[in-house]
Amino acid sequence: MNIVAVLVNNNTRILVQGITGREGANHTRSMLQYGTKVVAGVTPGKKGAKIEGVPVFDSVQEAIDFDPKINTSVLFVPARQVEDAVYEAADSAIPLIVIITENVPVHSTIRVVDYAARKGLQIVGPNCPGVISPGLSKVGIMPGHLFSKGKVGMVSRSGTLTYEIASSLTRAGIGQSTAIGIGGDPVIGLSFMDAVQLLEDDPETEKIVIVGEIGGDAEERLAASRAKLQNRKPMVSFVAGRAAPPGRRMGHAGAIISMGSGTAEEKTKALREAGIPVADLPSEISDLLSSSESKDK
Amino acid sequence: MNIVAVLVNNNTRILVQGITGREGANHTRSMLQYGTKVVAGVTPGKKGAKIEGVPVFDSVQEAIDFDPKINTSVLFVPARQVEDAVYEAADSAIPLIVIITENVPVHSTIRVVDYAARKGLQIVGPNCPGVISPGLSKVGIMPGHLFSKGKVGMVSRSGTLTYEIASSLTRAGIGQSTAIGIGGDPVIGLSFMDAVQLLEDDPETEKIVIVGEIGGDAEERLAASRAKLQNRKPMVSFVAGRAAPPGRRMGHAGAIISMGSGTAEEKTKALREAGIPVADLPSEISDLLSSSESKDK
Amino acid sequence: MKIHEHTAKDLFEAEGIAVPKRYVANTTSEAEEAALKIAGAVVVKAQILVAGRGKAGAILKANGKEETSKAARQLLGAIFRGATVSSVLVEEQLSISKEFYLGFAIERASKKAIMIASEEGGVDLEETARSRPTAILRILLDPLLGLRTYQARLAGKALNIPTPALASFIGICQRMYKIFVENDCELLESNPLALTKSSQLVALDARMVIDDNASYKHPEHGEGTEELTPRESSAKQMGLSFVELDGDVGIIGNGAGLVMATLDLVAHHGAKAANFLDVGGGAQAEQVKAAVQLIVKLPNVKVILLNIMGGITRCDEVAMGVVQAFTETGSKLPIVSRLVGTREEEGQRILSEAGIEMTKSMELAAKKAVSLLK
Amino acid sequence: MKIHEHTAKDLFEAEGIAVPKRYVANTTSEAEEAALKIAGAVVVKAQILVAGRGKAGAILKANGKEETSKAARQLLGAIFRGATVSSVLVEEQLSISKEFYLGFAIERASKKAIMIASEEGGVDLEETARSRPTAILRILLDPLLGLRTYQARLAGKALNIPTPALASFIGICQRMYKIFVENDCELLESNPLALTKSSQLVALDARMVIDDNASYKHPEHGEGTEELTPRESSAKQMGLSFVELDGDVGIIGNGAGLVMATLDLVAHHGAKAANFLDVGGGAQAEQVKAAVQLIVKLPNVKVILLNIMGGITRCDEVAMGVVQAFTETGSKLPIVSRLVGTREEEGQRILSEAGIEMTKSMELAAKKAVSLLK
Repeated sequence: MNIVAVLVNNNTRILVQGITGREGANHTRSMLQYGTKVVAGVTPGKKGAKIEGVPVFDSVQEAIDFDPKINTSVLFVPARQVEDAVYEAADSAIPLIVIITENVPVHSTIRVVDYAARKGLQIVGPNCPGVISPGLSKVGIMPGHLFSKGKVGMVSRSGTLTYEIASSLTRAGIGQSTAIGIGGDPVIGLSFMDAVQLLEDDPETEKIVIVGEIGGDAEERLAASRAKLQNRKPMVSFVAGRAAPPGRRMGHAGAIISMGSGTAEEKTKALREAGIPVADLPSEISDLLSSSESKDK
Repeated sequence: MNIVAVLVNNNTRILVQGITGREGANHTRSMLQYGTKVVAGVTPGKKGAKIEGVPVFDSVQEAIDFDPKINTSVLFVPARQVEDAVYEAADSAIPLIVIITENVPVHSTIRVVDYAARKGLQIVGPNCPGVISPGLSKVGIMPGHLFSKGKVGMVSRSGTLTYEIASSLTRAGIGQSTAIGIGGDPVIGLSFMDAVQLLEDDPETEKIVIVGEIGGDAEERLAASRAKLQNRKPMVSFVAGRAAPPGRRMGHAGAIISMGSGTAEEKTKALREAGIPVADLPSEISDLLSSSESKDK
Repeated sequence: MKIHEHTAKDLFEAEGIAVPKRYVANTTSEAEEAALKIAGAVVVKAQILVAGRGKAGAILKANGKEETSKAARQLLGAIFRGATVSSVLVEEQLSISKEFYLGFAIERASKKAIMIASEEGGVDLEETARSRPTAILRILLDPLLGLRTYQARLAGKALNIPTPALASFIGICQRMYKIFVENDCELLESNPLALTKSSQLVALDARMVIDDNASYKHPEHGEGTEELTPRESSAKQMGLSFVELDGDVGIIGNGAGLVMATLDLVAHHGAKAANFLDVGGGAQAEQVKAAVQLIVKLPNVKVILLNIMGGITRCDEVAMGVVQAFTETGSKLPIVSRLVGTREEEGQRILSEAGIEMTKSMELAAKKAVSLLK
Repeated sequence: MKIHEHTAKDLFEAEGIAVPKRYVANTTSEAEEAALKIAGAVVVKAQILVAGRGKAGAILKANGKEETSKAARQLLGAIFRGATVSSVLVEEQLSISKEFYLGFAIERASKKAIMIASEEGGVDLEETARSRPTAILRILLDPLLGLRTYQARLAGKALNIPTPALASFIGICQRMYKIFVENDCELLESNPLALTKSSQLVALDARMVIDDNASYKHPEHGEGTEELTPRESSAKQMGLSFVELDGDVGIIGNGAGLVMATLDLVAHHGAKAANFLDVGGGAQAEQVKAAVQLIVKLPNVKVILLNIMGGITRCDEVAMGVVQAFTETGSKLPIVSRLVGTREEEGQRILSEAGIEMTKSMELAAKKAVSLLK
């Protein structure tokens, strides 16, 4: 596996599954413009085509035969093809598989996440914006110009909210090491806790911003695990959905307060009790980051 | 995992699944008489019973709670319960699972062998006599008195033929380090090649006897792999079924010459070409062993 | 998508799980007929998609034609927790000796399906979880192998299922798991799963929730619009992620997290949002237009707050959609907008030319929108 | 257990795989009726469980009632490779543009099921394997996930399935795999899987072998005794592993490997065994008695060779069974025995008292038995 600088770096060589679709093609262009090495694409039946100069193949194996150094696949295939596309990428042992597609059936996600885990491969997503290491590589759909190179790592369940916060950090002169969009589904490959651990272990990251939202208890579990840590990087957080009513899905499949749990209040409380400041407004994050130095290591 | 001296040794602590059945109970007695540490048994619904003084539990987990040092399970459960019983043992992470039961559906075997492999556990069998390290431990149904402690390792697809050959070795004053009955089914957990490798790596084993039979190409693959080895322990072999007709199953589910392959002639030829003597008669094995010194390392 | 009790019970029955004798009745006379066919004590249950029907009084006991008729009359057309009863299930009453809980759900933390079982059934599982968490058994299921026999057997033992009913319990677990996976359920539960005086295990209730993302695989279950308001239904068909709320600030944004944060900002400034509306990534003018038209028509809305952080979404497309919607509807509602990202200059120009005010940040936009309420 | 072509095709059809229009005929007149219903060129195929029917002349082409009748008359009652034809399949002839091979099997080395496919169908796969091994595609299948869509798609591409038929090919692969697993098959193949001139993929032949160890799960397929001789059938019912051979030394032993080695020894000494018979582990007197009675009645047998290496098997039980069988049948056949292991003294004493000779080793026993033939 070739994952340094947290998931993606300038050795990242990308395969785009579903490259000939509208989203696949658009984001291939955008990734290339950012400097990301998109080296091949796959759309069954479209072998021989080129998208932005990137050769298209019928199968993952053909793409790997073309460029054996492919180490990441990013998926734009329709939701009902995601399960099979992940199996295909996993059977070619691609170590990092980023699923951008939304509306993937949760039972499909459960199966592919399990399958990848037993092969030692990492899935990010589904329903996520991908991963960006500003200046190095962008694997996904983030608008690169809102990000800037720096020392703050980000983990987020939300796409546009990540862009919002990253752009406010950028305006405040605070650059980012890596921003990881883990996705808004109830079951995802790389978890909140796993993603934070990658940033903790990353020498390029000095502080961490986490962006949570209602639904599930990933934030609470993260808070509980960090409360025990002796040495930890300064962390600040934001939790979306304080005004959301219970029992209604707020856009993301995972953003739902159900059976009375998963509220923003609980998450905020758990994070604060673990010593992690929670911003009331997105714009407060840069201030909280600046003042976070002293509280942690 | 606690597997030294090839699969079983005097630290082997055995759970018997299906202990209250006729075979389970008889062989529990026989194993105990041999000195094997049979510490617990499982038969659902029979909790509280004792078989030869061994406590019976309803589940594998209860047995492990009773003796956390259990490191081997031996299965005597009926064929149609084997699949579930293996899952239960595997989910309790028992590192060695020996399936004595015969007539297990091959699709069940495929699933449990795969399941155990992905958990890093070892299955021996099904349809096998088990494993014996004379003087140390016997896990299975071999008649212990026919074996004697020594330096010859044995791997065999057949039960009674193993006893036959072991007893002739014993009479000739040649003791055995470990005898592994891998089983007579087409799909088995520990393969011929894996078992031989264990004996190659075992400091207690100086020479190796393999007992093959018609069906499949395990002997041919073993021969091909050994032909490449520089240093190898002396090996002699026997192949049963020279007189068997094609297309008929000779007792074992795996002992069938099908589509013209799997004949004793092919196996004998492959073994001899790899420099492995093949005995014409079972009784010749002890002589071949004595004269095998010079040919190999 | 929630599934009605009677549909779930039909699936249970088809799979071989014992359920009480029962009839769906859409009218009082159908309920009377059902009572005559069952000929004994019955339960009349409102077929609505809300939980806690018993507490809400939506489940009544009756005996004979007269009482059943009365119960049906009382329920049909009534509204419980916002849901109108259009049919009832008339079901035989059984003699119960014990009630269990058995369910299957998705567990986020383990990324797997789990089986949940409790010896204390017939009561709210959440309450049991709070008061006696150890009374609830959670069994992790291998995503590929599913529920194994030994797991079901151990659960049955832990629940003190009597030995003669143990094989039946194992079968019910396996069959419910099959229904759970084959129907792409988020949740499938029987509460209570009852042991009758004759030692039979019967699913007295059945609750089923299908993953919306998989509903395309299960057209037999309809489109899941029954729980939605008419506006939510039509928004769903337009591919908009829309939830009606009870405030007066109409919200349009892109991205679930950003829209949630926008709602939070409105609340932060002391007002309430009239809705959640995510136009999604890469929305075209047409879609934005539909979104604005939807919000404009919400009865409570006094001001509209537009918050776009364009990544995939092009600001010019958004702006065109907004302008078209206002032009076509002739709406005079005030609108506060924040529009940044891809093609933001073009977008901002289009909005300015239409006289729509721009703000520099989502926070200022929210503050301004709330201030316009006064 | 081999399954008849017509049964396998019914399973294919039920699963949605296209198969030709066809009728099973047990009589000539049924075959004529079938010809009339199909109304066109037909193929008349003997329903026997042996491979290579085409080469053996057990598949005939016909057109119209007369020719079909003639073909059926020719096949019904005929014997091909030892199998008597009791029914034929009358099947429409299709216009074929290309023939493929598609099959599923168990691969010992990988311990998994595999899909086997070839662009060169309609011919013997073994021959293709020998002459052009690269023309055969082998795809390993995950035991829990099974065949994945992309694997089937790649196979279809490798086989040059025309694009319009690719989706159909993928479906056939998935359906055949489902049949393969659900019926516990050792082998399931369609050879040829044909592409018709109208670009349809049709399974022209279907071969299915079910794992004997799993036949209890599939009672609908019978007991699999059709391939066995009457004696083999009755031995199977007694739990004996028995195969009739054409020599004159009757063999009884315990353990498949030991019995095979006993057969080999007989061959080594220049004679041939009349049978393979494994009484199994832990055989009781009753079972041994049945085994001996079976061997005694084999027409060719001139001498019996008993070889027991008792582990689980008790020598006294074996000896009692042997003596009882001889007593009851009154057989005067010579018997050479070798009996060691658990309770060997008792066993040997029982045999000696009955006047049965003992030898010290299986090799001496085999030599002695062969010498008695002369």
